[in-house]
Amino acid sequence: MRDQTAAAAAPTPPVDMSFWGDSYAARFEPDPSGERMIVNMGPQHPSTHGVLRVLLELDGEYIVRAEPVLGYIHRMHEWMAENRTYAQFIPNMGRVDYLHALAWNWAYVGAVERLTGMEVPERAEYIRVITCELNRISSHLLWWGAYLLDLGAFTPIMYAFDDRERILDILQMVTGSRLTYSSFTFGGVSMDLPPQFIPKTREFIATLRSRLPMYKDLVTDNGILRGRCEGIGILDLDTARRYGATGPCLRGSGQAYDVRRAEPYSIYDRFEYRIPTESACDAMARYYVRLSEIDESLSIVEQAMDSIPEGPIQGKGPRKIRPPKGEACFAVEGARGKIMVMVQSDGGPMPYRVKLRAPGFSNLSLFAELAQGTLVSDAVSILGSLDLVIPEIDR
Amino acid sequence: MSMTISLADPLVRLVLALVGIFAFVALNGLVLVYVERKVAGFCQRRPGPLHVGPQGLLQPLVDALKLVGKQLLTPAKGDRILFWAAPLLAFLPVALCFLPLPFDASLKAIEINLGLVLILAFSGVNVIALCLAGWGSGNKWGILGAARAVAQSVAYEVPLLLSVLAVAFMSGSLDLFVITESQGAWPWQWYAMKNPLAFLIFIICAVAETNRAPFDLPEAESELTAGFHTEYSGMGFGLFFLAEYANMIVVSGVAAALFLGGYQGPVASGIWWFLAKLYAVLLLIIWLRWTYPRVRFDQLLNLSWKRLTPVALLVLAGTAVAVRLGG
Amino acid sequence: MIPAWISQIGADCVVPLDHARTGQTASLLVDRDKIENACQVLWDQGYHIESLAACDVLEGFVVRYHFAHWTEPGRLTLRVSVPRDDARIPTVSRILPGADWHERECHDFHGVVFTGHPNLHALLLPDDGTPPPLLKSNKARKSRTDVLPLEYLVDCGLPPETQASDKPASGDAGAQAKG
Amino acid sequence: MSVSNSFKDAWNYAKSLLIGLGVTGKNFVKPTITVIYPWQQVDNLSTYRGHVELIPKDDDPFTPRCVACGACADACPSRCLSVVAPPKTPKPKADAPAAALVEGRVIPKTEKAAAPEKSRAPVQFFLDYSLCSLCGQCERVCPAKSLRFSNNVYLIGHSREDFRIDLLARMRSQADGKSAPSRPRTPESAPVPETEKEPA
Repeated sequence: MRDQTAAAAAPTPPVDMSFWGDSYAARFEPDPSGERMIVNMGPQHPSTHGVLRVLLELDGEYIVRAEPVLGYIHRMHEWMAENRTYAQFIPNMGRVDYLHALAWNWAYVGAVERLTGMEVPERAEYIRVITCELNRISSHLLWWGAYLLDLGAFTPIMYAFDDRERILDILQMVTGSRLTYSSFTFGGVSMDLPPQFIPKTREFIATLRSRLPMYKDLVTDNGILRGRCEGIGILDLDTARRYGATGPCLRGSGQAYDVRRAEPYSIYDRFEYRIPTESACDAMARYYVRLSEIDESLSIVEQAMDSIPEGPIQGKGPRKIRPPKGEACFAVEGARGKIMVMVQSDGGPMPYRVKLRAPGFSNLSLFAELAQGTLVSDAVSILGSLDLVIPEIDR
Repeated sequence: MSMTISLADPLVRLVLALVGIFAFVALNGLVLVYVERKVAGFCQRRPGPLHVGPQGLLQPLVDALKLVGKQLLTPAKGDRILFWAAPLLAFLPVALCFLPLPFDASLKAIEINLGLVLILAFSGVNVIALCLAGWGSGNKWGILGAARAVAQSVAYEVPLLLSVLAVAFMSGSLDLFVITESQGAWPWQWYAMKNPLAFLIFIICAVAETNRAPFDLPEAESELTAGFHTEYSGMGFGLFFLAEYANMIVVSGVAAALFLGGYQGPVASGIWWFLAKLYAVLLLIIWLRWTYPRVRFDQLLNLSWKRLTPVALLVLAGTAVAVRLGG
Repeated sequence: MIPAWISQIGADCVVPLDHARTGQTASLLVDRDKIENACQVLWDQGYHIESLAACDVLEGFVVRYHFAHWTEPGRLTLRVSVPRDDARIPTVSRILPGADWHERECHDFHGVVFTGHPNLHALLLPDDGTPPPLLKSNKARKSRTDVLPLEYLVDCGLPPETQASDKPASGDAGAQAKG
Repeated sequence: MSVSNSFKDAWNYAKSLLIGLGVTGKNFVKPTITVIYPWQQVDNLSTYRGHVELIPKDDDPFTPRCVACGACADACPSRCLSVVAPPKTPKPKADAPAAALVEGRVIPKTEKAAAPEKSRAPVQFFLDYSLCSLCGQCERVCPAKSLRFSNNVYLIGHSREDFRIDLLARMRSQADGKSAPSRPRTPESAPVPETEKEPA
């Protein structure tokens, strides 16, 4: 907490902190009859991925009201963008959402390319598609393991990490790092595919395809899991649109909205792939959507590897980027939904304003409405089904 | 005045039995921690504890020392007396449940022909301990955990009793030794084969009674941060841990005695048969833990009241008719 | 390709933008009193709010509402320009609850007050009155014309404001406007 | 709902549970796949990009290609590189005295006094790895292509100063053979459980 004395006149009236811990709890106004219990789920709670705190008002085990409290891992990336040159901000992109870092790299780099009108060579586009889709699979695998861990099963996360390690090894070949990638550059990619990349990736695709039935036997068909996910967190299309939810959460409610199709970018129009959707609107539907997305991404990677051309991986462009005045938005389909970066330039070496639109931000904002009247264990199941990455929400 | 210590004197037998039981429980506590972590490891394709001692054998010992070494904290808001009574209350009664267990024909700790009733009575005490722990730690999550523990235990006592009664009908007595003797040496003579439904219900209720695997709701880490033992650290937590394992051993022992023919085995029946069956049931319970997610709380109660209890009643009625007709 | 119903929003100026260069299909300058009506019209047409980005310029704050549609391609941007000393915009969180958090975040970062907002308290920053971090220093602040896409200026005929309301006309602002 | 399909549901429920047990059972008997560090090493270290290091000249492994221009230090977002250029030598003026004393050798005036070949290699080149985010900007902007990513995975330190790496010293130690220890000494005593290597 910032030092009290140094802060300017506090706009919010001083609140009696002693009893209620802090102002969020105080403003949560407990029910006067005293029947209900105010509980803090988080920020050190095992099942809120990262540091999310949810204020719950419980009547027994049923949630009467829920209010997520954010900001525990807020780093002010947007301010950092304004104080760094365009190229120096790329590493921040890997730290915004470390589960699908390449999508964020792509969004930022794409926005600047769109602003400056830079061309990206063919081979670089193919490398971007391959690595971004592999990164999406690794993000879905980690979501799958963590979701099961929230529901109490300890084994699936180990199987998921076994497969995910193979992806990280493959991505390390072409980016050099495992989690926070910064290998996309303006106008291309920084490293080319090493010779053993494609055989290793084909081998990986074969092993993952052979293991997916095991996931299905162990978890998807499991009766206990069905009980924990079916009929939980019903998100109808109207609510989804009111909150601006995107990604698997939206596709679980029947709307096939995917930025790769709705706002085509790069070379995604050259591949045939299905946008998996379910119509049950509950946590199980979102679960199915993500698992079938793994299949789709595998087929995209295969198609991309079949038709990858030779050629340069870095377009020609000035070493120091000075985009013309104006602003540009670039949207990318991340594992959690639509990632949009808006870059505004005043012609100088540093951006004037950068806006990072995180899918988790909108997806989490509908949690309060979804969790109304459910059990605490259902709230955990709903949070898990939204696939949240808190650093991306807090930015 | 000379104290002649003869084995016939029941008090001496009781004291010796209790000392033996505590040693057995403590030893088994360590062994089970090791077995559970190894089974968990191999289920997840990893080697489990490996570095402490040869193949990780000293790991449970080191864990126990760590637990003993930790500072015993008492939460300010909690109730000090209840907070520290709970672990003791959880661990001590379990020893009494071991007394009537038929380890071997000759190893009779106490002369009691209501062994089954004693075990079921004392296994109910465990829930009071969980309740005290939850309430005593003054932690909101602890209270939620305690409430769940009480509801779960009450819900699963009923089908447990019914399935055990079915066995009592078939053997005509509540004395575990008599029940074991009434089963034959060969597997098809065991009550598990004669009354499989009762065995299935018993196993489900046993797992639920000891708060294990799919039914570990009172200390659900991912929902209630740690349920009733959120505030416990060091030996407080250690005692709960040991009590859970002791309860598992009792329940597996009862399952072995009632349904799997106790110490009777096709070749040379003796204590090793009983221990083998006990560990078989234990391994099953451990195996369940590393496979299934956690059941939701209302599903847990519905399972007991709406499905297990009616089926248990039917099984009981069926057994009664079968015993009556069977003559 | 501006859709026909766009006129219902009553925007001061509607500018088609080249999606390949700016990622937006149209940009509308909307007066702050008409923002609620605009969001209602967009909601009826099936749009959802994507994000809300404010920007600190000489003339005050330019707040951009990005809207996208599930089936219709392209992105619409509503721009609301408010002076710095009277940075108040009516909230749209009743029509679009998704905007609730966006507005709170904008209040955190820029200090723009959204009147009628149910819970306008700090969202990401600590709740002890931390000064808005994204405010530019007087030296770094640029005029609105420096940061808007060129075609936007031409169509909307926005005169470069040489005398910023609260900043003495400094040399570089003038030079920047001509540059 | 009718009794028959409630039985069918119960049966499917139980069957799915049994299949689940089967899966963990099958995995229970399969060999473990973890790499037991430090007795075994993971096999993907060759492609790992550790902290940057200096590339020596082709002909002389003891001097880096770097010309101490400082481009990398400016490009670095977290300012973790500090480069100290050699002191500027005054340009020899045309009307130098008849004989110029160069390294103890007297050059007659007619022979043009060749500017003393002062190597432009940096005197100091430090990398504060505790600040580095491995973004690769320095490697990209270096005009002399003198930086590359090292393979130094096993990097340990007890304090922040341990991560202030002197790249010149590292390059010289690599040059004369005793390369930085990038493989830990494998203790032979510990037993290695039989983990049959899967075709990972």
